[in-house]
Amino acid sequence: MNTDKNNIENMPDLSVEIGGVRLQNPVMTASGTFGSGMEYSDFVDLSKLGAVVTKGVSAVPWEGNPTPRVAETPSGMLNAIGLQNPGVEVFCERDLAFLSNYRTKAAADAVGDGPRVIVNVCGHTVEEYLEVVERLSDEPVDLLEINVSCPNVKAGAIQFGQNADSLMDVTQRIKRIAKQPVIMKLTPNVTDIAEMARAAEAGGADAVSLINTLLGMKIDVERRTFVLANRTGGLSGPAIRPVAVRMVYQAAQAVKIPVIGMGGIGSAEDALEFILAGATAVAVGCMTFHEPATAVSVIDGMKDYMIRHGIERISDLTGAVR
Amino acid sequence: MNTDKNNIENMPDLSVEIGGVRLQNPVMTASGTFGSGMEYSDFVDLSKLGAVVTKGVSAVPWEGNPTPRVAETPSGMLNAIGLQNPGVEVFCERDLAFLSNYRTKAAADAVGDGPRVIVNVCGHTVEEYLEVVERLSDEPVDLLEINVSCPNVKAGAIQFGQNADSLMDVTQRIKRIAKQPVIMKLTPNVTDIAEMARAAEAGGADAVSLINTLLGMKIDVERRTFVLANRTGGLSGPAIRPVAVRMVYQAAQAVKIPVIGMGGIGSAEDALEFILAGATAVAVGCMTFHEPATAVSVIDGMKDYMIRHGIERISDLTGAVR
Amino acid sequence: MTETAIRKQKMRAEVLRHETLAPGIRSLELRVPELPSAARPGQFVGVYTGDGAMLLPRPISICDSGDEKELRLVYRVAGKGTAEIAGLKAGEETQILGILGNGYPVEELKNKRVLLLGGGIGIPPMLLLAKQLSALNSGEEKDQSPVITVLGYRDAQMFLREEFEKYAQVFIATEDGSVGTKGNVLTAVKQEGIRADAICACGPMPMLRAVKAYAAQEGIACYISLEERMACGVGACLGCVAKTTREDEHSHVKNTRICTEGPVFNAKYVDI
Amino acid sequence: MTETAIRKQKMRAEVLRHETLAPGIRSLELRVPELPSAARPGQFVGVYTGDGAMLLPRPISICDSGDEKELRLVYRVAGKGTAEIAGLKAGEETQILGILGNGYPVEELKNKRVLLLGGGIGIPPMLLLAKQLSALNSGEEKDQSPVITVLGYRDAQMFLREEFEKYAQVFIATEDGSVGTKGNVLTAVKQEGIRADAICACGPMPMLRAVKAYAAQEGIACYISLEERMACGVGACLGCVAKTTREDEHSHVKNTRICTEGPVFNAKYVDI
Ligand SMILES: Cc1cc2nc3c(=O)[nH]c(=O)nc-3n(C[C@H](O)[C@H](O)[C@H](O)COP(=O)(O)OP(=O)(O)OC[C@H]3O[C@@H](n4cnc5c(N)ncnc54)[C@H](O)[C@@H]3O)c2cc1C
Ligand SMILES: Cc1cc2nc3c(=O)[nH]c(=O)nc-3n(C[C@H](O)[C@H](O)[C@H](O)COP(=O)(O)OP(=O)(O)OC[C@H]3O[C@@H](n4cnc5c(N)ncnc54)[C@H](O)[C@@H]3O)c2cc1C
Ligand SMILES: Cc1cc2nc3c(=O)[nH]c(=O)nc-3n(C[C@H](O)[C@H](O)[C@H](O)COP(=O)(O)O)c2cc1C
Ligand SMILES: Cc1cc2nc3c(=O)[nH]c(=O)nc-3n(C[C@H](O)[C@H](O)[C@H](O)COP(=O)(O)O)c2cc1C
Ligand code: FES
Ligand code: FES
Repeated sequence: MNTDKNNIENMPDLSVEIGGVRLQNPVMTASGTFGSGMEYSDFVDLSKLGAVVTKGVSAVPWEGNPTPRVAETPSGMLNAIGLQNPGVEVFCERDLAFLSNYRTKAAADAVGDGPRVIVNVCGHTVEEYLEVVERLSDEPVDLLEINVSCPNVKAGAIQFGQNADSLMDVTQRIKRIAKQPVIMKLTPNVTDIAEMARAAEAGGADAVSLINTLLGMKIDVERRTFVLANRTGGLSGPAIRPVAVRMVYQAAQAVKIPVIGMGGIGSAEDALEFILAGATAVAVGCMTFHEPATAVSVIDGMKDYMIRHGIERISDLTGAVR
Repeated sequence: MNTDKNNIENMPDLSVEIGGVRLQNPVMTASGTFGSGMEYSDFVDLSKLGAVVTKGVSAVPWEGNPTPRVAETPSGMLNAIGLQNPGVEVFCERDLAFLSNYRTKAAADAVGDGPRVIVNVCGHTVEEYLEVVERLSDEPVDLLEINVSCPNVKAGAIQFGQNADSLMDVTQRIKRIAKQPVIMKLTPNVTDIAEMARAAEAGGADAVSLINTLLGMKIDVERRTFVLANRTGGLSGPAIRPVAVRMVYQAAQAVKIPVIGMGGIGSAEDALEFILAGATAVAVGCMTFHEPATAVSVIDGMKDYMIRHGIERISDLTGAVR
Repeated sequence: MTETAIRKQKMRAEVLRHETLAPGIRSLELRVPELPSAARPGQFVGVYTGDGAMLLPRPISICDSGDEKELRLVYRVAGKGTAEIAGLKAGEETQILGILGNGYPVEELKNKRVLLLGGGIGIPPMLLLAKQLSALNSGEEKDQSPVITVLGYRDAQMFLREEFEKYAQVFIATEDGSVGTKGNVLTAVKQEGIRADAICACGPMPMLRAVKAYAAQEGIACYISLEERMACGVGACLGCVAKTTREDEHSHVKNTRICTEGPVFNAKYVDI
Repeated sequence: MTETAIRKQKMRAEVLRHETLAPGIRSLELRVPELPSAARPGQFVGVYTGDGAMLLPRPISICDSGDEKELRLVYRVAGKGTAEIAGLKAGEETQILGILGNGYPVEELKNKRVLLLGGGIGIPPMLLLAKQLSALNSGEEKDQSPVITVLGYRDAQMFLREEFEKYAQVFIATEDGSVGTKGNVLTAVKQEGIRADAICACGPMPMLRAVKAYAAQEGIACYISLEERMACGVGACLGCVAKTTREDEHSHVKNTRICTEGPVFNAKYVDI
């Protein structure tokens, strides 16, 4: 018992596997809240993360929405960035190059796997998604996350994620050409999340991630206007965590592929809620804005929890509450 | 101009009309958060309210769910009461009798209309709803609110509210026998709230109210259990306000009947968000637990706002932001 | 309806003293200018945190109540809310809701030989009860029927013990045996051969179940204070029910509201 | 990657002084033990509220920066967050994120005749700029090219005025004409016939638009500080963009991040 405990203390096993890719720990950054890692590399040691998930990338540069694009709400925030991004070409040259350094370095220093690189992909049409997926084929990318759930882009996008048939279809078409394993990112703005998770699985997805933001709105009563130029925006943060945990639980009950959970994670305790509900990995989103070191402290706190509770492998906790 | 302003200061008109019933102001209590008014009559003067909406009432007594039934979440709470209630007979004898006093007294004192009485109705089957609606026909009840959206009762209930066809059907059948105007209370746990609002309108509803709670879950990571005995519960409070405002906006755009808005209202400013988004009236829910006088201070703050902005009728603000 | 009907409210309370009694156990003394009535033992207040993300009041029993609208609460730092409350400093203000709940039937217990059992953080409400019972019992009965208290702690980190000794005969039980009887309050009762006409108890659920069974077996009256997650604290939300052995007046099902019909119940009417 | 790469963090800051300068205008002096670098004028910090319901830092410009890791912020109580911050007392702690943004190009402005225009709550960042420019300009140039400041207030409720007089020649404009020129800062510039080689401005958008147009017309360099709702404050969320007149390096669309590429921009490159 004592030796066991010592082993755990030396190194509880935080690694997890998604679509055949091993992550050194289950903690990622949520797409759109961490840039491509560069901005926060002044604040945190990226090499500690399980994975960096990039901001959504499209085939050509996207302008995004007019400002104001963000608004604070009780224990949360709204955003309507509109997927501004410089397009996949610039992304590969600049952002992927930056992220690859961490992998190369981690390998060279033999300090572990380093952070996996997950690219979040967006598009207005299936063809646009396919273009990006194809372009990324031979890039140093470990996993693809397909954003069929952004509530802030008028044409397409979220509609794929709100209908089971089209979700299955887009998943199939992407899987057909993707070189990397594919994570489908689901929207919570649906009646039945389990149905959507099953559709993604049926389409061949290697994993699902959820939740993207809940569609919300804020009105400035003094000026009598919408606070966001886009009128509606996506709600994220601790405010939505109970909804996210519930959906992760429902999705995990519905499918066999791994579930990546997110929505308001700000501490190891929050992250463990998702894992116990059925998530294999988790992502930290807008709480990084509240505390840039959130993802790292989630990892540290998880380690402490495992030691305290005598848990050897984090994967033993996945879905442990049912 | 000056005289205008004075008029407004003397009495900005807060009255609104729903299903032909005039409310002295647009502020109600949300079902299930105010008992039948009795409990909070020690804290606030009920006669100031636009309406008291009672806890859901069923044909026979309901036990509700096991405890724990409530949990706090960031800027919100989960509940899984499970519609415990003493049944419509006891309700009529005790709770309606209590509430009627306020109407009688208001009439006698000629101090205004007093609070309207809105009874929230629940059932497992359409027949159970109909039984309650029928029983209330000749009781001192101004409006009926039909809860087809409670997420905490296993059988029936929410399923009516998550499918447009059955929502229209149940609305029609209730309308056929109801003596009082009918408000259909909608669930936010749907892909398209506008579709649901239209279904209620098509079924003949006199108004819709929204939102009921968002389905959520909380896990106790130390004990590795669900916090609520029912596993899932309904999320309410300021956390969900941005979702509620958005849905009220979408519903109001979709139908011509009045919309009653609720979800996290804690101040006049919050309430005005809903009105500007398209609500004719609003309800204060769990923020009453935070401050029992919330509903009254919402009314007072609304009056101040109208005076400050030179607004004569509150109904002029309904849907003013578009 | 006129304003005169309003008898309860969310109230400002000024912090007079705030100190640590034992590790994680804090004593908070408040002056509440608008206190609506005198506190009965077993009643509680809802304490609000200053944090906007935490909406619900924390139910905390009244441990003592002095003159001049003063209340004392003794609480354990259990989670985020009590941790926030623990940061209050003397001179600062907080807000409370109350006074809530029913309390122990002090009048009925007058001149009876009453045994008070407090386990862990169930100890604080027993102090006001011991004080009032002791004040109530007149000269002779006081000696013949002293208030007897058994306090159960985990270990030697005790709190409030000396204060009980002012009003009651005090026995101690500790889980680790470091002070008094090794075991729980009932172990002490049995070991010391304590006899009583009535029991008043507050503590963790396993203790309350054992106390209920013991009282039933001895055939004596038993009043226990129950705990449950609360939202409103005033009987409106039906969040805090306990199962009863008979249909109660309010619910017409076998559920009773701990915040309103309780938190103190005659043990024989609750199904715990 | 090693820990040495970490150059920024959310930092503890101790409140040294906190006072009211004018109605609704507060001056907050902080000691920041871990301050990563000296502050440049125009840079800002994110100030966190103590309230768990408010997640985002409030961007506030650095008004002054002393030795020993001290920062001074002057802010208007505008909403819930600043109201919460306004309650901080000397001796208490708060948290800030920073130092953020680029700041005014002080080196480029050395020995130029620089006109500083501050409107309303745009005045505070001009103070550190006036101070640094004044310190930078050497003997002779100092007299020939004084730092000229025009401060625009709503009415006679002025703030920071005396402090500017230590470093700059100061003109005042008030909307109601109660002090100095009646009108805005540009009315004063024109009325006083002030001429300069460069303008640095901060204030409300209509003022900045007018200043940009004026500088273009006069053919002089113009640096303005922009404001936008921010979430991250560090360039990661793309919440705070301004339209640019050309595609910028980072976005590859005509959007630039105010928190990172700004908040200070050469007026000719932003489309306001
Ligand atoms: C009638 C009554 C009297 C009480 N008297 C005392 C007392 O005198 N001293 C004392 O230390 N404690 C007392 N408690 C328990 C006390 O209410 C909880 O320890 C406290 O609410 C924990 O709050 P938290 O925010 O620190 O914990 P968290 O776990 O962060 O709280 C989350 C939510 O759960 C609720 N909660 C958590 N634990 C409990 C619990 N045991 N009972 C009820 N609600 C809980 C909180 O109120 C809050 O709404 C009493 C409880 C009740 C019902
Ligand atoms: C680079 C920069 C520098 C600034 N410097 C100063 C300064 O030195 N002194 C000063 O008084 N004010 C300054 N402001 C404005 C200040 O940030 C806002 O007044 C403040 O955020 C309002 O917060 P609140 O919580 O009181 O208002 P609320 O309206 O309750 O805030 C809600 C949300 O909106 C944001 N917000 C509201 N108004 C603004 C605004 N005008 N600009 C940006 N975000 C806003 C808040 O940060 C918060 O996230 C600056 C803004 C920026 C962008
Ligand atoms: C500012 C912002 C930008 C986002 N951009 C994207 C995006 O580009 N692609 C995507 O799939 N999700 C995006 N999201 C959603 C997040 O990845 C995440 O799913 C959501 O915010 C919930 O997590 P959180 O509550 O921890 O923030 C964005 C969220 C925020 C707050
Ligand atoms: C404790 C509790 C009990 C509730 N019971 C009912 C109910 O019986 N019938 C119903 O239609 N809605 C019920 N609701 C939902 C509320 O009426 C309201 O729609 C929801 O809480 C959103 O408003 P809020 O955020 O202001 O609380 C209940 C909510 C709470 C918190
Ligand atoms: S806490 Fe609401 S009824 Fe007891
Ligand atoms: S605030 Fe996030 S990019 Fe500027």
